[in-house]
Amino acid sequence: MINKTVANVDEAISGVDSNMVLMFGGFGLSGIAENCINALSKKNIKNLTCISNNAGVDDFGLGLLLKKRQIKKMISSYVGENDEFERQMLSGELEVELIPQGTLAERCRAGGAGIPAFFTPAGYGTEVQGKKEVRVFNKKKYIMEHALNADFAFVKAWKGDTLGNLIYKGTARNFNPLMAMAGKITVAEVEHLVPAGELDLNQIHTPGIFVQRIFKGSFYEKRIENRTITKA
Amino acid sequence: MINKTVANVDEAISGVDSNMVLMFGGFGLSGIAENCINALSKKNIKNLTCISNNAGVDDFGLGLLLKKRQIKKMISSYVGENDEFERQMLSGELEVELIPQGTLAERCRAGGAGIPAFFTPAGYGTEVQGKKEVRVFNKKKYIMEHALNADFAFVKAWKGDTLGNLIYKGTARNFNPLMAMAGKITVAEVEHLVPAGELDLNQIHTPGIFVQRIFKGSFYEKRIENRTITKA
Amino acid sequence: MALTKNEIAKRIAQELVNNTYVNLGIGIPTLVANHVPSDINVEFQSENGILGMGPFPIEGKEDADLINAGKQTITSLPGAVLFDSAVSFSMIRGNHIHLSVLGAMQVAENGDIANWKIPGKMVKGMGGAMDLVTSSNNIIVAMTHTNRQGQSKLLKRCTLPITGVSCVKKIVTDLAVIEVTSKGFKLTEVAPGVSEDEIINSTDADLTIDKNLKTMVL
Amino acid sequence: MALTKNEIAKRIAQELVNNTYVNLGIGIPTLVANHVPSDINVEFQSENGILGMGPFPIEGKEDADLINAGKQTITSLPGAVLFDSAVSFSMIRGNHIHLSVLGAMQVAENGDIANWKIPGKMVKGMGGAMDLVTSSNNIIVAMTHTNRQGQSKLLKRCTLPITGVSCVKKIVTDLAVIEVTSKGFKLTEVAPGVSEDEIINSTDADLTIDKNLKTMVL
Repeated sequence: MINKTVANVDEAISGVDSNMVLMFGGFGLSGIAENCINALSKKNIKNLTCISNNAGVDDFGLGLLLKKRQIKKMISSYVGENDEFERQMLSGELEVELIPQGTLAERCRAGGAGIPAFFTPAGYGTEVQGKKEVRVFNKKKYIMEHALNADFAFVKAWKGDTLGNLIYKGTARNFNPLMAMAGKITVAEVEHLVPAGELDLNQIHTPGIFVQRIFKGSFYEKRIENRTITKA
Repeated sequence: MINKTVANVDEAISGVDSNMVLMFGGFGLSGIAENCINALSKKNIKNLTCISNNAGVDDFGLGLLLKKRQIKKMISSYVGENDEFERQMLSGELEVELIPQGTLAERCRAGGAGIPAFFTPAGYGTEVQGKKEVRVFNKKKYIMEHALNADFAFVKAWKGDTLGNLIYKGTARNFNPLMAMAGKITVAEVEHLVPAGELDLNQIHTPGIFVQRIFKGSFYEKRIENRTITKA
Repeated sequence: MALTKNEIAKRIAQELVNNTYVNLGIGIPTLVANHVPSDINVEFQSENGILGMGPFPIEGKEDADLINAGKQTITSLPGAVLFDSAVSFSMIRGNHIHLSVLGAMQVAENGDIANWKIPGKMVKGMGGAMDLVTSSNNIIVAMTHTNRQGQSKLLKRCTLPITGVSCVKKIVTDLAVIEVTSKGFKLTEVAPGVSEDEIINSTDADLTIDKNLKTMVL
Repeated sequence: MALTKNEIAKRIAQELVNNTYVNLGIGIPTLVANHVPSDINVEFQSENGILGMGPFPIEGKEDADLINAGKQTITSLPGAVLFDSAVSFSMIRGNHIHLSVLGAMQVAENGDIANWKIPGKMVKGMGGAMDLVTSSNNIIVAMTHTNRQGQSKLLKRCTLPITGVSCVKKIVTDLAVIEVTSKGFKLTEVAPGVSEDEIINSTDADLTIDKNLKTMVL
């Protein structure tokens, strides 16, 4: 049986180099590949293009790579709540491409699905439109968007098996299944790694074919960005 | 709580009329909406455009509608194994649009996802290309395909809840989740109907938002088209 | 007197239609969930991947793996369902979501909305707003009538970069309910104790006064 | 002597690469699964929605809800996964499937393939074949060298409507293994007991003879 297991995070990120395009799953701090991000922030690589819905916070998530100036360009939909990010962007040190969240999701899926381009209404008539092709279908205006792919995609799942099959938990699923499809090499870190055959084949969110490397993360801080409670 | 339950198949198919565009989930005879198809074949409607990967067999599945000449046009990827179909097609009584299976799946998904058109390599340079727009991305040639939608989509799931959330079984999933997205009115028939809240929210294949009507089918023949066994 | 944020949310809750799916944006819109009339069934979507969103958890039950688009910890209701971001925006772009309630920095009389960027000052990104405003058939804006500098947020033309073109159908502010029509803004309701003149003075665009102008009932 | 269908499948099984994902078409290609070398790990996809397809079930265990693209009852192996048709063809179009083995009615020397239609006679449809042939980096055709009328299925140009353009990389027939190169067909292996001349006579296109021409080892 095919076995995608790697021994540890270092093996998981081996081959990642400067100037590469990297994708990171997660929404805010939820469902991010904490182990991979930490290890990448310690690696001597720079000029990265990072595709991620958000950019972490100052001392967690992609904020760690920002602080070390490893990122040349961010492609995201929302980058608030990160002072260092704002500073680098306003000073021009960091290149930022902001795109609508649904467009980001669909572009990653398209990249994984062999669809080079598609039309979406999101962004029509706004700065996002830029020089993109505009087209009318059924009297509504759409812009053409291209697929996104990455040299490496880093995703985080709740459970995974040695074949790379993944199950996410809660809303930590978000962009992970889409970026898993779009990475030339997709690295999955999981909380629970089980032998192939232990997961119910009818309940797998990401088929293992999309995953090249898998390992059990050694820690999960799972920081909560905005703790809100109902008073009992 | 929103309740999509209808009492029976007659209520489920109410409003279906002549000249409408209908989608039917299923691959071969696996995962087809047996109860709805049977009831539609008894209804006085004709000139239907049916979108379905296959066209059933002579006395089962969409073959029932064909036999009664209710179908004006079929949009499918594979229509073998059906003598009546072949006869009507060759005599010109039935209009047939054959499209690649992946394109069919993607066009239905696009219809449900608000993507009016996309590019695919499938069919480039073949009869399928026809007058479709050709475009080169990364030195590869693609053709533009449009979204498909339907007045009614008929899907069949294994389990469903009163909110319309669906779980399929085995390879009976196939086109069902995609057509569920693309129907103006999506009718789901299920083997097991449970109250909302009984299904695991992390294991649902079709979110109930895509389903307008749901009911428990009163019978499932589940005919096997090609019984193959390994001799013990 | 001008409405509180909660009162704006309460007024918007009157717009909810039975058996529909609704997306609530960050800020005032989120509060709408607290005011759903008892005879109305709606399901709330959060675009990061849940339908059937419930209230905030009780203390100790917060789960980092269960948040809304505002990154707040939430709970799920019976019948809820989880999905990825591509499926989530399929619901949105595909018009399966019936109503979106969003905050805004500016709304123009043609229905343009600006709520994602102040050039040179604030660039947080549009998140899912551009998908939401181009997709739902019903876009309601919840906002204060004027900004902190006292400037009208209802304008002839947006001066900030827009989020979407001609998409807003209705605006509920702390002063009024205003419909966006083919002829521009139409004032349909005033907040209790707020005069027509105060609304006119706070609005940098023309207003048609509805012949059935009412005072809001909260 | 010409190979049997099973022998064609056995020869194709030698093309399997360790740790890869493979799609087998209907007919001879399906038989390849019976000849996987013991030191090779491959996962078989069936485009109707399963990866990790296993052998046919034993009698009494057939399940109408578990079939392959040929509508045959199948089983699943440990580690298998189920998915919908859009995800399935994402695997195919997205080049996640490494090898596709298909049957064909005709293959041209430029790699064109025809396997879905005989105008006026047989119109069953292309199924997933058009997606498969434009997508996988490695397309191998399994077929008899000639049709029932004795006509060559290897041609300068396909006369039947094609399924895909310049996509076939290799052809394994009952007589030979032939590679499709930028200069046309190259004969690399002959079936045991089959002469070069017999292959040349059965091929309606030019053939380059590989300087290392071998007899197939089965």
